[in-house]
Amino acid sequence: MFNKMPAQDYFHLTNEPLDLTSIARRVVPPECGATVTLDGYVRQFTKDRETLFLVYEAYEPMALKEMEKLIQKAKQDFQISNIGIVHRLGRLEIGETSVVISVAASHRKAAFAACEWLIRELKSTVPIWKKEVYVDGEEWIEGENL
Amino acid sequence: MFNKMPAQDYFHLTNEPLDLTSIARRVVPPECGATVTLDGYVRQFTKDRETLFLVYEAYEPMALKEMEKLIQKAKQDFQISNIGIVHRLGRLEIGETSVVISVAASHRKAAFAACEWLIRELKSTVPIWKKEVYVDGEEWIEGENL
Amino acid sequence: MNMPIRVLFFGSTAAVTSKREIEMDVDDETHARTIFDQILTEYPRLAAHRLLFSVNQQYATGDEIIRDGDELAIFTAVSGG
Amino acid sequence: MNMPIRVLFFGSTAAVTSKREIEMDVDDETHARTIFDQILTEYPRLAAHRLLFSVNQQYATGDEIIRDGDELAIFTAVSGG
Repeated sequence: MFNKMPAQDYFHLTNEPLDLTSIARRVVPPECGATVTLDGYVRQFTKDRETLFLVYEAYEPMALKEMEKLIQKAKQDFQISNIGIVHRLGRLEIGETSVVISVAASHRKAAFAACEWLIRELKSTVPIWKKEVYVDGEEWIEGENL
Repeated sequence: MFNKMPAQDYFHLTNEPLDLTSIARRVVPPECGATVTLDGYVRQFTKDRETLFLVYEAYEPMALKEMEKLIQKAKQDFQISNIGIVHRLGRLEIGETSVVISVAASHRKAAFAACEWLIRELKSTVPIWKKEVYVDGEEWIEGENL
Repeated sequence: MNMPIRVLFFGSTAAVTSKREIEMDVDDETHARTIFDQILTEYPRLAAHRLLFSVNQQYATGDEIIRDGDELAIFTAVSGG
Repeated sequence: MNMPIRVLFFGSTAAVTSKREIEMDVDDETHARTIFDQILTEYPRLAAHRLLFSVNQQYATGDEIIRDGDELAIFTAVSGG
């Protein structure tokens, strides 16, 4: 069922666990038929090296501004209704969700294209960094992981 | 966090409400980094005509066979790890989720492409039908809605 | 030699025929096409719809040879999703 | 005329400088580039990284004229998602 709140764009940084369903549902206006959601999470293995946990850090006010720009640009370039972007910060365990991007649209083709564009742009422009903590050390990752 | 159960493909028909999060999470193996989820739901308006509710009916055993074929074909054609497809049947209220397709992959590009292919194929090959119930009548929809 | 088969209807085709399922006796080694044609003759309003056919839960071409106990179905273009 | 500005570090650049933030007094009407160069001189290990720069929470080209109270930042290529 729809939320009582009107569907709208939103973007958010949080230290709390992310819930896919509630994020995907906040963007749905009554005229839409489909939402495409990208859900990124902590891998256990990166090139055979085992990750114990991750730490995400953001330049928070700038990250929010960049997220807002992405939403504006996506709504200009794709025929979509609403976008939700939430990125988690702080320590994340293996398998936990780090980012959720939901795009609601009347036509699912536009939702797929916009969601794919949004995650690619987020990974290259939004000032958030990931530190991988391994059994034998840790490193801040610089640049997008492929 | 990952479920205790090993991640795997699955496909399912149910009269119960669908939960995006639990469906998206069942397909995630430890080597993956992203899941793309398509979430279809009941529109309130179709071409200005107001829908009161929907009824979905399936030729259940054949629908499950067709869903299984789609999963096999997608795993052959796209570099993805696991797929989950769940379709709801029976009466659905406005805004309720009718179908969820989740695709987990190491590379998100393949997950987007496979998810988009799966929903298109599901809408043209899996024997499930939708009845729209309006204030002033009802009709079985024949063929894919665009 | 006659043998019993079942033909199922769903959605629109169930509404048009007012039936969910019928049993028929057909000759052994009949083509699916013959049986489907016979049903279309019996329920001419079906012809107004975009129909699909299946035999034993697989999409059918009509060339299938029908055997004892086979499950056929006639339904309209699907609209799930 | 001197004026105070802040420069922030995150992730790798905070690790390299062992600082999250520094305050500097700079001449009025200084270009952002001059300030960033000065910090790179002070922390030469930063140069080993793929650096990005911002002024007032916008990506910077270096041509920006820095004014009293501006917030600059130096960080590495982002890795969110």
